[in-house]
Amino acid sequence: MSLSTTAASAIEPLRPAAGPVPVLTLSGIQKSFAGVRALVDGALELYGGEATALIGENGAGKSTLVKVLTGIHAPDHGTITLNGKPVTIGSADEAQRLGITAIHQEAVVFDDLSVAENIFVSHRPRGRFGMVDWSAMNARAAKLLAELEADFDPGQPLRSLSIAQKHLVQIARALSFDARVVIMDEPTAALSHREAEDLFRIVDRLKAEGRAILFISHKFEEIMRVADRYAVFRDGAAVGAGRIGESSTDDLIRMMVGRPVDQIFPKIETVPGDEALRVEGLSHPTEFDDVSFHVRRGEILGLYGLVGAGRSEVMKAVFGLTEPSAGRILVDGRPLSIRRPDDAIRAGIVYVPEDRQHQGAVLKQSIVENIALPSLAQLSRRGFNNRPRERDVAGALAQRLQVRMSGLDQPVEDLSGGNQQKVVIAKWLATQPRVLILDEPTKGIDVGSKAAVHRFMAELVAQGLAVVMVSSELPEVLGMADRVMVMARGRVRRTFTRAEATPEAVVRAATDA
Amino acid sequence: MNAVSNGRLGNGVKLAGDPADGGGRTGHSRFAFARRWEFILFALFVAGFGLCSWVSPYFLDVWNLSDATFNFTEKAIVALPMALLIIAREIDISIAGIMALASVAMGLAAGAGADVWLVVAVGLATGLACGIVNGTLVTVFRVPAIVATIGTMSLFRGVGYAILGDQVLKSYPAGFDAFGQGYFWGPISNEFALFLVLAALFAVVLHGTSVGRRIYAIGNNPEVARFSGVAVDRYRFVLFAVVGLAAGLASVCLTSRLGSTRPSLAVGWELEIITMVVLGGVSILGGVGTILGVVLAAFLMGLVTFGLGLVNVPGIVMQIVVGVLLVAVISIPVLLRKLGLARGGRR
Amino acid sequence: ADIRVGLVPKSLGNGFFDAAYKGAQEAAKEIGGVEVIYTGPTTTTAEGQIETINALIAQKVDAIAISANDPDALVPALKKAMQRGIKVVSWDSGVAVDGREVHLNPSSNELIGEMCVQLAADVAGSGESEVAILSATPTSTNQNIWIGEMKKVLPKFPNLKLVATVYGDDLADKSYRETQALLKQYPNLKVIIAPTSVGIVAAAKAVEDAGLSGKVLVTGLGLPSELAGHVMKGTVKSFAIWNPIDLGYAATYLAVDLVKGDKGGPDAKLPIGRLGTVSFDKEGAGAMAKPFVYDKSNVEEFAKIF
Amino acid sequence: MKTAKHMAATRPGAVRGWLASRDAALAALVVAVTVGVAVKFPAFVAPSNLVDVFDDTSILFLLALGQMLVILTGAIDLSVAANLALTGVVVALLNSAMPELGVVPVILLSVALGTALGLVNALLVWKLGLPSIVVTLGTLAVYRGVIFLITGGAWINSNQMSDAFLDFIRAPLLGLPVLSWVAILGIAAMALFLRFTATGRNIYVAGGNRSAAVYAGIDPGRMQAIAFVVSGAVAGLCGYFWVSRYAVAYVDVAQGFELQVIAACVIGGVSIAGGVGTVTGVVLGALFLGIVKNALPLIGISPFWQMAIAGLVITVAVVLNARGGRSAGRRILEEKPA
Ligand SMILES: Nc1ncnc2c1ncn2[C@@H]1O[C@H](COP(=O)(O)OP(=O)(O)OP(=O)(O)O)[C@@H](O)[C@H]1O
Ligand SMILES: Nc1ncnc2c1ncn2[C@@H]1O[C@H](COP(=O)(O)OP(=O)(O)OP(=O)(O)O)[C@@H](O)[C@H]1O
Ligand SMILES: [Mg+2]
Ligand SMILES: [Mg+2]
Repeated sequence: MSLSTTAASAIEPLRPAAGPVPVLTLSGIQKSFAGVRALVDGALELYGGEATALIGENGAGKSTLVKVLTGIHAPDHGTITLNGKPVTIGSADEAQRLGITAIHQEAVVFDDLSVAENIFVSHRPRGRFGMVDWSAMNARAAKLLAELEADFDPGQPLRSLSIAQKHLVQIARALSFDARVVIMDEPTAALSHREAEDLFRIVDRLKAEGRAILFISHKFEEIMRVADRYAVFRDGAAVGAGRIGESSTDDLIRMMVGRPVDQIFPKIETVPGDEALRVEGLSHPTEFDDVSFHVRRGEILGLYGLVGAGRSEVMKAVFGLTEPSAGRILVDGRPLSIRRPDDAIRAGIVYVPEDRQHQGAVLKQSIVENIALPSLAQLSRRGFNNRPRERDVAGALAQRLQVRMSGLDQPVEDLSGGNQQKVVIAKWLATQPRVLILDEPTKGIDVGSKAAVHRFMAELVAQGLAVVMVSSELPEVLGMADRVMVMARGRVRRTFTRAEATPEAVVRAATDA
Repeated sequence: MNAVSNGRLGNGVKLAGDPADGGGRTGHSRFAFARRWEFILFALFVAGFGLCSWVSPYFLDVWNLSDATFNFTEKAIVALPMALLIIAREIDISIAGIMALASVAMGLAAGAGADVWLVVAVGLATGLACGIVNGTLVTVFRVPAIVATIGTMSLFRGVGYAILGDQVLKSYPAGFDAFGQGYFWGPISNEFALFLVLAALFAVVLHGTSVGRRIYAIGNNPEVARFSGVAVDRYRFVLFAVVGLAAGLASVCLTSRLGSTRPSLAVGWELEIITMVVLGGVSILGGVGTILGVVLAAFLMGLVTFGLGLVNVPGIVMQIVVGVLLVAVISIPVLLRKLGLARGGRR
Repeated sequence: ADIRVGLVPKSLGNGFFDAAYKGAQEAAKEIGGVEVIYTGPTTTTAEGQIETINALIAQKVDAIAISANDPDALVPALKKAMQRGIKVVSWDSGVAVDGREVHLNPSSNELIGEMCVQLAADVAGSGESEVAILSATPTSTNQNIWIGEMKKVLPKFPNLKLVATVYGDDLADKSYRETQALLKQYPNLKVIIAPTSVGIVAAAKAVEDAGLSGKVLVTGLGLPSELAGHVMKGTVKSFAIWNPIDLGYAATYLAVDLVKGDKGGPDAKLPIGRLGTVSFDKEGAGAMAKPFVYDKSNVEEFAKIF
Repeated sequence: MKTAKHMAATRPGAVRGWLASRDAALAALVVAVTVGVAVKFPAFVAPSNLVDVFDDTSILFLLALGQMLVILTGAIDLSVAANLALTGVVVALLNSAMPELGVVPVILLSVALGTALGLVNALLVWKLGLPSIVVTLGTLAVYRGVIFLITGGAWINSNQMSDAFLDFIRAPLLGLPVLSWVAILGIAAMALFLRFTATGRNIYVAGGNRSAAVYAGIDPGRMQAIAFVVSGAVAGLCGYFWVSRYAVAYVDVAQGFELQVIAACVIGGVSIAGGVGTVTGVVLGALFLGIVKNALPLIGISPFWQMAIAGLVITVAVVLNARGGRSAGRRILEEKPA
């Protein structure tokens, strides 16, 4: 395998002469979508018994490569070699038969089927006369779930699970194959710390069984924890590969971005102003109980908790998406009745949801249409569209947030996950809010963009915006928040000042029963 | 290709309005496709028009063409709001039932001595009320639109039958016939003029206002629209009400044109109206479509009906033509794409 | 040149109207210089007929002879035709006075009503007998008039007791189901009168399927070709119908009479070729002949014709 | 069946779960309507009458099951009634031309022709990726038109049909007409197919989440195609049944019946969005419609009121159904101690 960039060969370490033979080799992979060149020169080697981390900015082509490997997309050019033999992977089915399985970045689940059937959807156990053997399926599913320490039943419909639990089901599905190559595209994005640890242990076991793992993540702690090798993509091309121990995080980031990036959280010290939002005794029959908090101008309130703690539900109630059974909401000290999101938006409260595909962006519409949607009332002239103004506003925000796109008219669908997230943030900033609620704002965002989002957040706060940031990422919460509120099982456990908020204390508050 | 990669390799940021990205141009592929659709319809219309004038000596006659507009105008009046409703990912198949009930209500009002405007008001109010029933079923009781309106379709017409039985209502006040039989200017009938005005109105609302933008957003993804502060249920409700109102209006025109009311009025029109909307390029999956397309489809269907009628081909053969058109028009772009550049491989 | 007559049936494909078209062609040939355009909707709707009428107006035909799906709804369209100089005749199922010059009834309504009841009385025998009527759609003009006439005549037959009137909408399945319901609801039912060609067949079928052939008798108006089998099985003993060929013949004749300058309107008398003349009443309606009764003795012969 | 028993054993809540399900609610509704009618007209619940009602609903059962497959894959087939009519007219013509042929070729031809017509939909939806509602709206018009072209609108009446052609579906077998047995077989076969075959399960998968199905190596278009072909085959078979039962074939046979078929599915709880629905539900939905249709004339409801009542009943049923379908979902809070 040869890598095209000179920078890459400089970094690539010398391999021992009698080194291991790769199980899977990709070279010269090209893939374009209607003029968008997602992969220009994709190359990769995976080794049995080792995990290779694939890193790159949002839109670098990582997920596209995964889709090529799993038969979802046919490459325009390039060769794939499996165990020394060239192969073509024509369909998802074929990939599975070749022993390649993946946990995709998008949720690939069936809400109305049972957990067990979700796991075995493409290879149900068969009994007599080729009939589906339900009891074998449930039994095997129960065993897989037990390994993942999942506390739900194989017979349960998937609909009744939380997003994190659904993700565990997808992991169980990938493990249910006796696969030689296991691909994980940002598998921990929806997982709590503890669940992520379980996953890492599983990766270790898979490695011990001699399987080849491809691990995609934007979190370097994880990469350092699980990976043996790395491969770096930039702009659709492989720009470097090697063994993990031989490069520092900074080296990797430089390869990814082409420049050094500050990973420090750009916390700007501000003097908080007046109280912007106060929530008192907010309750819901099934989701949360007696939640009270406030946030001031120029302040970031971090909201930490394990996935499923009910943080999003509280925020949805504040934003008028669900109806609370009790409690009140005050904006600028005045009680306000918020029945629908437009009430909240008018009061200056906006909510960036965590599920950008289903709640954040209209995927089929263009970037500018998405950004303009919540602020049409301000951007239009008496209800009539004002397209130039929409373009100005959207263009400025897209630039500010470094959205990587081919133009403002590109459908959001065609953007990489991280860039979609930036469009969602942009659309809410376009409304010029006073209180910004961010739910997992940097989930699935690369280091470079993450820093950009954080810096932008800090600037906005310095200008007097009040921010509530829901996050399951501890460093992000501790780095950015002025105060940290911790929720567990639908109730507020404790609120820390910045000084009190040590990692141990916060995690203890989130986990104690 | 170089421009794109260079643009990316630079600090990785693509600027809006960068000359290389075509950001200044208005369209992307979706709109280009829609434009092509309307073009296909227009070309078909011109071809059909030419063919008819060549085949039948009676075709190119102003009054004949004027008469021909009556065959589709009332359906087209309902097709306009129906297009908005379908773009918003909903559907109403009770429209013909609404028309029947509205006509019955007007007949009763007329029988009780109401004057022209009161009769019209009763017709519109009945249509609106039926639309509100549908809207309520969909937004309050959360019944999927197609399901809810399958039920109300029989309900509305059934109420008409229940009230009217085997009676006929025909004592309409003098002057009521103007709606369906009168002329606005020369050979332009009142109802055709009304349709043109409504078409312009709906085109402006859908394509020129925030309301239209929100309708498209709802159709593309109702959940995201709701999360973006669009009062989704309110929009849906109002759209159902407007469709009901338009059905009431169409019923005024049709009742006036027939001069009498029976509960069997407009049987089977729901499928014709939906066909018209879909033929006009409105995606049944929501989020895509234009008023121009619907208007062209209405003209095209009117042309086919009239042209075939002129050579005494029975209506059912025209059904075949419309059925083939429907499938052909939506497959042409797909086939072109398959034959031409094999874009994006399989997705 | 030619006189062009548009002959419009209630719907295309109905054997009855196809037979009428045969008669119309016969008249056209006999008169000479006449072209018959046979066209209409495929479902029995007024809207469909209006489209047909508009197409005929556009073609500037000389006359329209129509069997109406709705007596009132067609009036505006036919008025427009008359304004453009087209002569309008309705036949079989009429149009309101304003919408046509003359109307040709196949027979007189009184005679038909009486005939239906008479047929029922013939098969019912002497004892007390329950009778039900299976009609077409509740809005069908001629059906309702005939039912009215039947009710007028019924008191003359004290042994007949009318227990129900149901509507099969001229749909085979609905008529079938309505008959089934009748049989269950009225176990003592003796006769079903179906003055509709769709209904009588469906009723006979339902009676046979219920194993009541011969016990419950079906009669009314129907086509020999459709009923021959049921007559042979004994479900239908006798039924009546006018001759649709004659009807189409006469309607075409009338239309041509009008085009040639004869005046229609009240108290006119117009020639209808081999059938003689029709006299019209104050409303401009005239009757062709009285219905003809078919039974075992003649049905097979006529079944070959229509 | 061993597996079924095992499942019930491992899930003690299964029975209670079913009792809370929409199928159970619908079953209760069906029983309630039946009882309501019986109060007014006791003979309605006489076994012979119930057999009649079932037999009369048989065609609806079969068509609704075929339609269910299509709806499960996230598509819809509006052309079923037109397919039924075209096939029915063709086999009636065949029978009148060659009465000596017997029933077997008629059945084979009806299934073959129905399958072919279903295949047209299938290919358009699968290979060209066109929306099914549009495709079938188109083929619905075309199929009806074709009947007119081949018959010139003429009717084929019972006297033109052979006795074998007419009697087959009526022949009693263990107290039920053959037609009813076919419906029962169809119901059982569909239940087994959907529960125990890979294709049956993949039908749910394809409709449940289209893109996820692709990721799982299942071609949703192919599943839709299979569903359309099955729906077409069923419609074809029902074409024969229909013309035989009503002993007449013409252009407007079963006009508008597609909406009743869809109504049976949605009353039965099949989600129009795809991926959700049970055979039990569909059977109950069809039965519900069949009972209402048969009962209204019996209890002496004025013919003018029948349509309104049927409409009201359907509307109420779908509203109740929509309410029943709202799942409780997960809950975060532990139950509060009282
Ligand atoms: N289906 C598609 N159609 C058009 N463009 C696409 C499509 N899928 C991906 N792209 C484009 O290809 C490029 C690579 O996307 P990809 O999803 O592979 O990025 P990624 O490396 O996984 O990013 P992230 O870290 O954000 O998930 C992006 O520019 C994206 O816009
Ligand atoms: N099974 C599910 N399917 C779809 N969406 C779900 C499901 N479960 C939860 N959600 C939604 O996804 C979001 C994330 O759910 P999650 O389990 O993380 O709980 P949460 O209430 O958001 O808690 P937190 O934000 O503290 O993690 C919530 O908005 C929730 O409404
Ligand atoms: Mg990705
Ligand atoms: Mg959350």
